[in-house]
Amino acid sequence: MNPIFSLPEATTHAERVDHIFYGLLVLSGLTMLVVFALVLVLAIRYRRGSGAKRGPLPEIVSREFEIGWTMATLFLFAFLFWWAASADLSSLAAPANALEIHVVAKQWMWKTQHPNGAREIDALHIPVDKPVRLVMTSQDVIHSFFVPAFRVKQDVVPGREAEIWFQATKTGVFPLLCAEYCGTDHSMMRGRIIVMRQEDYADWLTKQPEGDDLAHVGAKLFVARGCSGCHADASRVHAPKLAGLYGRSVQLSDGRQVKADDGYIRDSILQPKRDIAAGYEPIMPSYAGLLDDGEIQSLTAYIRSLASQTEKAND
Amino acid sequence: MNTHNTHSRTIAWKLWRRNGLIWAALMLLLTLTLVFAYVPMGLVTPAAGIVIAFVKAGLVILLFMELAKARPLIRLAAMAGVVFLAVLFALTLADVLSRLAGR
Amino acid sequence: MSETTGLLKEPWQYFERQREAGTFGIWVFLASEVLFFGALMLTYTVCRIENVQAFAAAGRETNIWYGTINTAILLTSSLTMAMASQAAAANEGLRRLILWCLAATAALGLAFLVVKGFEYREDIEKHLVPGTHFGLKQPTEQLFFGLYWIVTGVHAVHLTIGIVMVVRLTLLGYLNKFQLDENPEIQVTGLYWHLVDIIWIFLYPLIYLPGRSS
Amino acid sequence: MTDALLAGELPFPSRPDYLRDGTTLTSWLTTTDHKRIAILFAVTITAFFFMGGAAITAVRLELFTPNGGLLSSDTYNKLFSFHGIIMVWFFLLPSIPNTMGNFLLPLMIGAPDLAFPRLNLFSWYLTVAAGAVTVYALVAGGVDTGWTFYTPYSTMFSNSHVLAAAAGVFMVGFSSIATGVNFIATIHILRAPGMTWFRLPLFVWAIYATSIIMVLATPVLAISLLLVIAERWLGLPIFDPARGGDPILFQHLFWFYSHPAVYIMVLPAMGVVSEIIPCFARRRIFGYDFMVYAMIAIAGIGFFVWGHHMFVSGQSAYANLIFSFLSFIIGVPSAIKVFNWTASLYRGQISFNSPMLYALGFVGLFTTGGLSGLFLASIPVDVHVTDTYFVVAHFHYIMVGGSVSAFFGGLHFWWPKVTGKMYPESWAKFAAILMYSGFNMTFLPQFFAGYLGMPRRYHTYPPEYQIYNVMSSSGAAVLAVAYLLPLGYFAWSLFYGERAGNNPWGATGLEWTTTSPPPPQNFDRQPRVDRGPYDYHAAGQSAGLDPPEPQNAREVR
Repeated sequence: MNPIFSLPEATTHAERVDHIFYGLLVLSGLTMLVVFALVLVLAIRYRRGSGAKRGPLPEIVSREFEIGWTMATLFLFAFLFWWAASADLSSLAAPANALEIHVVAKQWMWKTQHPNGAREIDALHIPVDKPVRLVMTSQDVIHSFFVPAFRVKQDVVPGREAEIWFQATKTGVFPLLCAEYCGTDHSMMRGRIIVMRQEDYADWLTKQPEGDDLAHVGAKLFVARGCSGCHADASRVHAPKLAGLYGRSVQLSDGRQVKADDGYIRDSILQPKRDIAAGYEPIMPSYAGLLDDGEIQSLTAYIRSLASQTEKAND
Repeated sequence: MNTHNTHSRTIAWKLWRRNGLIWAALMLLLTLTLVFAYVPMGLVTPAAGIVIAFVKAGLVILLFMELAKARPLIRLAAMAGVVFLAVLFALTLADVLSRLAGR
Repeated sequence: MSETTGLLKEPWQYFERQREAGTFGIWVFLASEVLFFGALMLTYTVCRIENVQAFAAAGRETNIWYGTINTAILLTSSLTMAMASQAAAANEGLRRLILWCLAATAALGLAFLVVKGFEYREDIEKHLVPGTHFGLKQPTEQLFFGLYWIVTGVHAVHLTIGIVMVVRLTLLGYLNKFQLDENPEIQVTGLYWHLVDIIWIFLYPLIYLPGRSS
Repeated sequence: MTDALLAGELPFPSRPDYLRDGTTLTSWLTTTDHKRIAILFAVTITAFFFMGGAAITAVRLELFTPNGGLLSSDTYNKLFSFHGIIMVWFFLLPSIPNTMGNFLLPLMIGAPDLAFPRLNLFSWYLTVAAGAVTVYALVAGGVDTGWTFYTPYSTMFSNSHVLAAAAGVFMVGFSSIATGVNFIATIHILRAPGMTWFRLPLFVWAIYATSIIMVLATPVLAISLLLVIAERWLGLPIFDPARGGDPILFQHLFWFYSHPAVYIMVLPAMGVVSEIIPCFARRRIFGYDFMVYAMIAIAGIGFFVWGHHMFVSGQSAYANLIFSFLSFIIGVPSAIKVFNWTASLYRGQISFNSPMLYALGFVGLFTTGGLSGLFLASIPVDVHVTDTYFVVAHFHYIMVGGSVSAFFGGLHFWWPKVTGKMYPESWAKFAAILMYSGFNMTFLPQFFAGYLGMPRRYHTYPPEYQIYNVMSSSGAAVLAVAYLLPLGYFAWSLFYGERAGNNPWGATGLEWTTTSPPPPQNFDRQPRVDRGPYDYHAAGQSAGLDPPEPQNAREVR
């Protein structure tokens, strides 16, 4: 396999990272050059017994000189911080229309799931020139989703969701690696990201085995696990109705206001007594250990689909 | 001989009075902590418990451990631990709280 | 006034410098202990911030009377320890007072451990030990009791070390093998004891008071 | 540099020096003489250094080919973890503070011994006991969590000897705290008359700053490991995500210690270099007070920056920015020091003995390591290169290129004072150059492999990175030879080396005013200091040639 000497820049973010990287490289190269040259020249010129002029130190090489270069270094580093931080901040929030892919990291494999339910192991097909948002969680230890060509890396911590987004600019197959040590086969936990043209991606998606999409799986679970017993519209139990809940801000019993997003739904399922909705008794049992992360993602997708139905209903 | 032990007895009595007073203040603060714990004041209740704990700790450090009249070097050593502990708390909570807020 | 050459140790020439070094050294060590327990308190604080309800519910399960009595005991032991070290520093030949105060401190320390033992027994009976058959419903309440056992356990170990040091001083002083007046070891032991007390002063509101008001 | 008999200098005294003052084993194992304890530490860390080196030799052999085959992945994981744990806690942390610091601190400030001699011996026994526990962990089956013990892998999923390793490191932490307390008390209270704070040699300042970090940072490591032990052994859930725990909290506690720990490793090296360069350039250090403020600033700000290890760990964006800014700020004092070392060469009379070669090598490699630190402080670049071989190269440049080079430089510089024998100069120069080139051959390719995306701790790697690993592994072979050479000629010099005088290099500093090897109570006469450090030339001149006039020849104890 021929060695690689340069890394492709396959996302919009990659170019910005490389600009900063090369900027720093040039700056460090110059500084290294100056230090090495100085040490070399001074060492040779002022070697013991050489004829170079000694005598008293010139006046300028003194305290002001030292304060001068200290301040210069300080301002240079402050500029570098601003330059790097601005690049980081501008790429934080994922655009709204991003394609949402659920990733579950498990000891030594990556499981990815597309919105329509198509599942893949150690591979991810995505369309080019379209923002993609990954919602990732881990089922055991800390892993790290690392795609060198995209300049993207994010630790996947069990018990909470990690989010990253990127927009591929080049088609092709790029290696996916696990960057956080996770045990025996940490080095085998590798995969491929296949960036395809929009049309190829669309028909690839249709050719996938007809795993129903997340919302349908969620609907079945909603009944199978007994959520509908309390939360269905028809039920007489005094429990919060979920239609149109997703995205709304919820008033809690202890006065706090929380937006009903993925995290809120996830925590309400696993630790119901954590954020109790105002006006309701904390009677909901905890599902921790009964629902795995894939099922929670399906239930969340179902609850989100309830929101869109009411909008369709009333517009 | 007796001048010696009357003198030392007055010293002992002065010590008992001084430390006894501090002890009484500590006991009072303890009961105060207990009482405040049962008053529902939202976030203020745990905060009150901790603030009173700081006051009690201050009393013990400054008076029992006699940091108040110790050499500046000793005071520096005492402060060093607390300062870097504050740094640990501040920066870790900066992450934890902003992670919770940002959910 | 008593002669201090007996107390002089290698490599010192002057007793005053040796005492200065001893006090300064123990204060630097106490700074490291402050960070040691401070990191534990940070762990408690972060876990509590992330699981407010669970910590309130779990906090109610602890026995507040044992906690309060123990705090009172430890504060009193700080009083007797302070008396002993100040009496020794006063260099007034208050031998009996010093020995009585040291003995009282050791006794109060032991009393604290006994009360702690009763509390631990009661906790075990109430299945408050995190694990498979944990008493309370919510899994996150095991986090509170995980911290409870570690924090009180580590404090108890430090207290035991303190008791051993005080008992050693008392015995050596009582058997006259040891010059009590102006002896830096009493002050050093005293400073360590006060730190163990201060740690408990902070532990009391964190362990016994959450969730009492709601 | 023959050692001429200086005015007022007694001929070689008849009384025994510290090496010959009692030669039974028990006299060594129960000594409270700081010089003997320093030698005990030197022997201990040399053993650990070669143990850690053996572990990484096997790893480097494994990485010759992408799919290896020499080791199973479990063995590979255990070997790199063992390399990390042994090298960090049992070689680098004690290497300069506990050996050179122990030996030289009392000598440099004119004290008969450290403030708490028995505590000093206790910290050696603690290090040996902790080392035994950690080596037991390897022998019994090894620990495979890496030196970082990240949860929940270390607490719930690893089935290797995590408890024994964590207990070993927990114990060595307290030896570090004991040493720190000992040094701080000594520097404050046992300085010779006239030795004011700004007449202290920079090595003493470095040891002072290091001791502050040792005392204040190590307890937090003790707590993080105690929590891992409690969770794994007693089942008390602290970092278990299913029961409310927060694995990122462990990382906060661990890195709050581990970043200041890297300054514990590099600050003493800076102190050693600040002693060597003025001596061989025959010039006063440039900007002495700036160097002192820089060291104290590094020790202080070192506690604020640990979050840059966690930019991708799930830390909030807000905290990322704070830690990124503070990490840039701490780069400034290091930059000042490099400028000052370079400026100290200006208009000097530079001679290139082996200590000077190591010191100049340190300046070069530390600059590379420090500059690569800038990449890791800027968030977008760090997101790409963290947990790859770029980071491995960065910290090896500073720890091995910097700290170990300075350690060897100091070893050569003070060898005559410690043993009273001179080492063979030509062999030493060859070893220094070999180490410098072997080091660069090993770790420069790792920068490229890291940027191109090769993650660290990989047993097998994608074949396209093989070229860099082959270069690195062959460089490691050269480096191994360069480390073995000094062992050879130092042992040879103990028996056949020519006698060293009191001041073979003509250096300033109180340790050079006493005999070498020094008497058990360090000085025959109580030293009295009346001038600043590095007094190599008159105030006006830029460099002097003849050795300095010893400062305490006149004073009678």
